[in-house]
Amino acid sequence: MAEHIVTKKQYSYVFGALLLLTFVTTSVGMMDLGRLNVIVALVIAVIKALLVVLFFMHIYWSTKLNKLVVVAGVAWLALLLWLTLTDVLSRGWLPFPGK
Amino acid sequence: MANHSLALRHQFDDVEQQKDASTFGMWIFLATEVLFFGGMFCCYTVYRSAYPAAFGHASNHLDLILGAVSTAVLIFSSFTMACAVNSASTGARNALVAFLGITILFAAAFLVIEMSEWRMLYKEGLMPGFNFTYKEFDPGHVQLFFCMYFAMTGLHASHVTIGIGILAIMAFRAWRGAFGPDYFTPIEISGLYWHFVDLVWIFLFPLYYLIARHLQG
Amino acid sequence: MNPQFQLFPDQASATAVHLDHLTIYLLSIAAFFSTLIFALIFFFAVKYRRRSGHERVSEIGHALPLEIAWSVIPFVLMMIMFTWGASVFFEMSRPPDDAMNIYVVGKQWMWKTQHLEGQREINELHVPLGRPVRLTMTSEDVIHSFYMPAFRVKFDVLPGKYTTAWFNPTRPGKYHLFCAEYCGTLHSGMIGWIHVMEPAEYERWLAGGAGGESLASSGQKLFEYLACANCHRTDKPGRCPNLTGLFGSKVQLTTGETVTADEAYVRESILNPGAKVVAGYQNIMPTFQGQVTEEDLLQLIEYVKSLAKQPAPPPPAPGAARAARRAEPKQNR
Amino acid sequence: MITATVETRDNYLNHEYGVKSWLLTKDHKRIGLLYLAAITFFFFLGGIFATVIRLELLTPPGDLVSAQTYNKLFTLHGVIMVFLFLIPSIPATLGNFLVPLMIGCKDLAFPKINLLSWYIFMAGGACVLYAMLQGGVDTGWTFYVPFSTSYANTYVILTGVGIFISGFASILTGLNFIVTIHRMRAPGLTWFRLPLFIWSMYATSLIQVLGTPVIAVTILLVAVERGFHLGIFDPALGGDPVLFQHLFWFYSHPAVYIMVLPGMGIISEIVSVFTRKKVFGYRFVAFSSVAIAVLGFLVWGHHMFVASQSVYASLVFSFLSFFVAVPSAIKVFNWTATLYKGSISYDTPMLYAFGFIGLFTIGGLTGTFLATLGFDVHVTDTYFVVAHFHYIMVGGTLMAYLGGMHYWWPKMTGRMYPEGWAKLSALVVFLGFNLTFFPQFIMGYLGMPRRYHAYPEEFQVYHVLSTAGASVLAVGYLIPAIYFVWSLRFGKIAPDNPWNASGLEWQTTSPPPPENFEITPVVTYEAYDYSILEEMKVG
Repeated sequence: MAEHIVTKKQYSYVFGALLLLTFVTTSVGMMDLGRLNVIVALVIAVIKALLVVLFFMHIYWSTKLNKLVVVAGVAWLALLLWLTLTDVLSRGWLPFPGK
Repeated sequence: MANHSLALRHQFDDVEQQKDASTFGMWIFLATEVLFFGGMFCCYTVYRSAYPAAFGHASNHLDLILGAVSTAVLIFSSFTMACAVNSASTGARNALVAFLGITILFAAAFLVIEMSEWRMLYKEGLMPGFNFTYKEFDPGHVQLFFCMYFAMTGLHASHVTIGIGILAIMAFRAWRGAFGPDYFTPIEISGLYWHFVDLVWIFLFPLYYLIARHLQG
Repeated sequence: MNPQFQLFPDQASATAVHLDHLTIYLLSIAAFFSTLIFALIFFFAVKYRRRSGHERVSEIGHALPLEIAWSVIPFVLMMIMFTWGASVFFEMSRPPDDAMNIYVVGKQWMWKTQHLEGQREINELHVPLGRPVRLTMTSEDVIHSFYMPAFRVKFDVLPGKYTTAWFNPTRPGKYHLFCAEYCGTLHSGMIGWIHVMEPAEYERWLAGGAGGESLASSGQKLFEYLACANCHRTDKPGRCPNLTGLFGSKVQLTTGETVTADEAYVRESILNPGAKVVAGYQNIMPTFQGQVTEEDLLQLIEYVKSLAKQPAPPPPAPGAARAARRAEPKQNR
Repeated sequence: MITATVETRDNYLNHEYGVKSWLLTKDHKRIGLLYLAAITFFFFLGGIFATVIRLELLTPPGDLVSAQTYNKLFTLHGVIMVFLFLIPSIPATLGNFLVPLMIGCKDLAFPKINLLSWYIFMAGGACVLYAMLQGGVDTGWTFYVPFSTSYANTYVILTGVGIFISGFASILTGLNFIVTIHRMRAPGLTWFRLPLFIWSMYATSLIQVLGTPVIAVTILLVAVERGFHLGIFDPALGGDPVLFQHLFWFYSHPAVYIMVLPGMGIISEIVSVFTRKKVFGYRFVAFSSVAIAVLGFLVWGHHMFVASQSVYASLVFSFLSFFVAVPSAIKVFNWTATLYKGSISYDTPMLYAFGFIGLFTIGGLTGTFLATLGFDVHVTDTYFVVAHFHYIMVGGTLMAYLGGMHYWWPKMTGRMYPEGWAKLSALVVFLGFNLTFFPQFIMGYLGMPRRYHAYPEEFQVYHVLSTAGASVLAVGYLIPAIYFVWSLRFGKIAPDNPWNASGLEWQTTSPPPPENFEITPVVTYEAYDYSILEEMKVG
């Protein structure tokens, strides 16, 4: 694996983007947009996370194996949330026991 | 070559394999960390979906500006950490030490901000288990919010503290000249850890400070 | 009814019979496959045993049709298990509408049961033969599990919420009641008896008890004693919602959400009134946490339920109006 | 570079001497033995608890020990057997010893972390032991809230901390294995030339790495809630005890596969060697390990059918549970097919393998019973479940572990065990096991709840049978413990390859040198290719 060297200039672009996104998400957070608040905040958080993972953490230039590990970590977290919510959100859908 | 064999441990065939293995191992550890925080994120999601109004009320007791500032501070420390890795890869020893120093400084600043937030909440009687006197809207579920808040930010803060320790050791080693352009894996791995700490906060910030504010109904 | 030694448990309900049919299917699948595997292993082990150090083997790497066959056939048989098991589970989960209600409160380490007619029992439950019984259960402390092997009924009893189980006894007799979820020191002492009685005998038993007062009327007394009626008025608009016709209806909250007024809702509204405030009302009700026991709560709920059977008066607020229009019980599920 | 000569037989055991050389070793083989010593201790400790439990249950009333003591006994039996014996059992001992040998490298990728994991494990174990000496814990190994957080008045936090700590040992071991298997295979050793034991260790490590952190954080939350009365799972505040169960079983169901997958790997090795054949359907067996590891994460809710989980979630979990049965069935059928037209010898490891396949079949089939919704309602939390998981964990994992210990004992110690005694003990273990646990299936269907200190009289017959079986089983476990120790001094000197096996671990000396191989092996053939041995002799 050839080591990819990222310059400080490239890092500073990423940093600028992160700072901007933090500012945007905070400003949006002060407004009441109803359901949109959650969506905007989470989408921005995911974008920020992607920036950090891809560039600060070099996954963009990394081996497939390392990419796979990242995907696995996120996938397993999704699994935990998804199947737990399967239960929590569907309680009381019918007058069955278990509400 | 002599330089290599110093850093090469016996179980590996060559430096490349060793470096690869170390980074790969660190990524697996970070996947573990994702799941470690994941258990708490799961609790948060369940309670947030069950008691949105109480979470909205509780969320308004957090200082949004303080949260945003601490986010920026942590992101900056992540940036300087990335620069430190860059300096290490080019063999700029002084820059490496300096960037590590700045990273540690901002990590500490983050902790100071967070502790001041905690102190404020303690004084307001919003710290379950120590001083919880909140009696307004739906105190039970508001208490749940703060339980999760302190559990998650507490776990995160402990990671920040450990990170400061690791970075201090790295800075010391870098100052002693342990790293060069052909051997800086420990710096890179510590960097990965530090960015992960940043990542967690990138999610904690919106979950606690932003998305529930307007839910109070 | 409880001989010293059994190979198969008593079947005292229709569900038990249905479950046992499923069991027979499961056992035959298991018997078939384990016999197959054991026989093959035994046969191969004998036939292909190593003889005098002579190692002659035929290499067969794999056979795709075989692999597919022994993946697909068990899977199909298991899907039958799944479907059959699910249908029995649905039967267990859905109490019939005409089931008689009995309340169960578990605490370390006893079962307290209450009949609607007011009879209370500890570690015992008398039920009439041939009538479905729905158990509404909660716990005062830790998780318990209400388990009656003869009826194949088990459901966990949790603090802070109501769970339901039901059974329809088809054979008179005395059957075991166990706590099946570990609950502390005397877990194994948290056992009792279910008495299934002929209906006439059951009526006599009901009449003979010291109770005399129905759960709903105990609830009404409590309602007055706790001064609930000062705000929750039935004669004219009060500061709090009128509870007549409430139970089973949809309630609109200040947050805009709509919830069904079921047992859990009533319980929460007594213990944590601020959590779900009805639209058009202020959050002024004090909590009754610590003032009422789980049994008191059940009496209050039963009283609120009894109010649902009365016609609703003119609504005091728009939210409540919508609720009242749908006030006939149990239609909005 | 150390150039060991064959004459002096420099090996990892005599390379260095002294306590320090063991406690500071970074050699995976020595660390494997350190783990072996530790888990053997925990196994017999857990066994003592089991013995007292079985003696108590000989008679219906609770007359031997008090109810509180009984509860502590089964809790400690569970905690020690699950967290301090079964989970580290095969991976940390045989896995540690064999993974580098089998893939032809000098050591694991991170030897220091490997040693660290042993110390972490010992620290966790010490915490649990300290809690035990202080007075024990009585929550059951499942730590269900709110009992564990608010009602138990025993040493919950201390035990929880012990489990939390030992979890990290498990994570680090898994991490080490994954990196090693990915990065350090000998030249030519492609994925599909790997022994199936490596595949199963890889799958196991996946679970350790992705599952363990969740239980760690769950136990942490329980400890924090108990310590500071926060109310995270407290129903009085609206907290959800069922949420705890979700988090708990997210790890603890896959943990069953941490226990049994390595066992399956061992059985694949043994079945192949003692039939002189390649494992039938190698790729199916290999992929089924990974499939079990992944699918195992999708089924945890089948522990909660009556726990007031929603009906829909129960349906989903029940449905998914049956998918795990497919790869398990594939394994059993493939092992059986491997016997076909083989040249089968009845050495002790093979006897254990036969035992494993039979008992795992029963354990697995009753597992599908428990995934069946309606059936589970009746038997969950009864002795049926107890019998089922003992068939998997004791009948499966422990049989495989003992089989593996016999199979690799010559490699580990350079000595042979006494074959006659070993065969006898295999037979005793098999009979004792079935006598102990088969009656529990019937007892469970009759309705005998688990974790009962006293019980109604009609169950006594089954309990007596079970206790009788347990005493036979105890004898079966003591015999190997004695002759293994005996063989260290008096056993026959083992040849390098006593079973004529083709794995890389058999191509080095018994016991192996500190660096495992004098020359890094180059692999040009598939696993279990016994014709290669003939060529080697000729060559």
